[in-house]
Amino acid sequence: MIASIFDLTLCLVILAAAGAATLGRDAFMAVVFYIVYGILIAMAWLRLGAIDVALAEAAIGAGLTGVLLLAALARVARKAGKEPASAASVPATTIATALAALVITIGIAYAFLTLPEPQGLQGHVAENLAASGAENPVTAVLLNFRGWDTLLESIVLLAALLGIWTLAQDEAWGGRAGLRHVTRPGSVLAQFGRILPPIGLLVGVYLVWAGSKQPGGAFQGGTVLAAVWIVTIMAGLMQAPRVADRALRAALVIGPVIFLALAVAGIFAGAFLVLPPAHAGWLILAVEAVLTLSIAATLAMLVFGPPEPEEKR
Amino acid sequence: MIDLFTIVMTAAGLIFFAAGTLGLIRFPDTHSRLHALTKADNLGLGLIALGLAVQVPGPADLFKLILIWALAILAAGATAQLVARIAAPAGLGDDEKAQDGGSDGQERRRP
Amino acid sequence: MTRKQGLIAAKRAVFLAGIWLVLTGADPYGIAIGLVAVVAATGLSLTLMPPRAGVALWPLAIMVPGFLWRSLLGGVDVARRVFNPRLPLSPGWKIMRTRLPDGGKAALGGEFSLMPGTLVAGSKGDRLLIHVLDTRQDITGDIAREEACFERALRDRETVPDGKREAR
Amino acid sequence: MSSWYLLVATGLLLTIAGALWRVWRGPEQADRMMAAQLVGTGGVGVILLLAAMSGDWAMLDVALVLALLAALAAIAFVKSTRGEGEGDPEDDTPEDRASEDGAPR
Repeated sequence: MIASIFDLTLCLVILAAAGAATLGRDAFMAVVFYIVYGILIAMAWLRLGAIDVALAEAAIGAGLTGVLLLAALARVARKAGKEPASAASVPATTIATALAALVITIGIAYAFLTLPEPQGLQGHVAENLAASGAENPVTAVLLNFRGWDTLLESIVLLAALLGIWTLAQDEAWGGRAGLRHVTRPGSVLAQFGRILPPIGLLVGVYLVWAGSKQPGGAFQGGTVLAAVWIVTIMAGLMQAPRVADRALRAALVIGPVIFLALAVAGIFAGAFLVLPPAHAGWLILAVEAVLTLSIAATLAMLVFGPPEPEEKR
Repeated sequence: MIDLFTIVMTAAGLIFFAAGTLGLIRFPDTHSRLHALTKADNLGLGLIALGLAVQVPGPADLFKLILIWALAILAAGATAQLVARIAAPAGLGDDEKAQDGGSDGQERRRP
Repeated sequence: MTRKQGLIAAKRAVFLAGIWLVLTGADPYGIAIGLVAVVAATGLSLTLMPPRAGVALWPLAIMVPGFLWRSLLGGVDVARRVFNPRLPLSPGWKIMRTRLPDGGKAALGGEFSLMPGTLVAGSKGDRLLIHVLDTRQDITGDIAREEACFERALRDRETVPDGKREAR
Repeated sequence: MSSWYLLVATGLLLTIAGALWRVWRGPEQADRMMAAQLVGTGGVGVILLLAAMSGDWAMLDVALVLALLAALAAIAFVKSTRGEGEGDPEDDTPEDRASEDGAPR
């Protein structure tokens, strides 16, 4: 009874935040609602028993995406010289959008209602967990049973970064990513940036370590590490790397490259992306480690944005 | 007995959260609202954590609760100052004379 | 690295190792990776905050009960005002000088933002900008007392050379 | 006990709903942002209660991440209000600025 009341309240608050984020006229307000939405969705995942997803949502949705959107908003305002005007609503566009949304909703509803009762894969995963090299079923699925998804996801992140880098002006190419942050050395911001990152680093490594037997993993840990790096740069204590920096580029690609190499090596053991069960344990750990590095670097670079021309810094 | 402690503490925590939200809605200006939020909410979180501290299975989770609260306090102490600053009137505190400060009103040297 | 700096680094490493043990529940399988993580975190800490000044721990530790008590009072004070239908507020600003160094100023500001009736909006030079819920409240004594506590904790910073600005 | 935990968590959700009103209303950007801070703190509280209710204390890690990153959005926000998004809110005079190439790498 009380559980239903809680779930119902949570759903209503989520709907309110989502509605406000999409209907609000003010772009800043929409971003704030989106951050709030991420926090609420993390609670919803917990209610569904998906702690791994809740961790990812708390780190990415409530933490990193907010920074990304606020930075994007400031960038748009800087380029346009003012708060971005909300697009003038043309009746035809509005009607077309609404119609398209309606069609998609009906399609999803139809698909949902006509689906056969799902059997679920938990049984299969549990049966084969011993052979996967991981104790956390989610990690087993992500890095062994469905390694494809994870491999492609890490490549998608890289592709997104390349997309952002193409926005750089020619004369800025190769320079430091994003704006140069400065702070007064003794300010609250600088002090905060000195104290939090060491603790955040430990939490990030802990989440990766925990991923092999309990909720956690490369994505969650990598996101926390990215956030730590972003804090030190926003606090003016470090500079963002140059996009032409070799060490940076190595960090960006090492995860996908090692993962791919392992997948190809699997051909000799049987098939593409098949981990030999005898070595799956430490191989997964190694892939997790390099993936964490690449994910952290890529996410942080996504937030910093394309390199800016010198005179702007 | 342990459960009673938990119930009392979490209820008190909820009351302070409610006070924080009510302050956020009722208080007339940005800075007063920031007062309500910073103090009431972190106290509320602390009381809830205290109430649950007697329910955890082992010392590791107890320390983790403390760590969570400490991080929340650290974040609150920093963000309250930062948000208060950007909302503060420009030029506040620019004149050299401190208005109310110092036990003796004299210029103090930094050690 | 002088002996003193080594001591500061060691203190931080112990602190961070403690956090690692809390996170992992002192799991023996986490010790190896924990060593690497703690060394990395200590290195990061030393880069971000060079070991120029030590912080005495016991004066900070004895501040904790007082801090908890007054942050309770701070919450009660807000609740009292909020639940009062007449909303008793007369907000305003007070500017206070402090002789604390930068780190102490930020910590004092954070602490006072959780204390009854005060909210610090950072500092300008040696002046703390304090927003008060009630301008009749006298905060001079509170500030002086907490300032003295922080000074005791930071006292041994004079023993290490300290530039006017952070040397970068 | 689990009913009690959910009851308190539901209460926290209602205080979060109140904060949503302030996000919508503003009027200052600072008002919206600090209301989001309230949702973050309240969210940590709800997660602690959910962990106690389900007995699955691994959920504490979610609260830990949320508390750790709570300040991130607020920092990005205060930075975006000064200068071109790179400055310090306490940085009022040019001579306060860090000189030359800034920080060590």
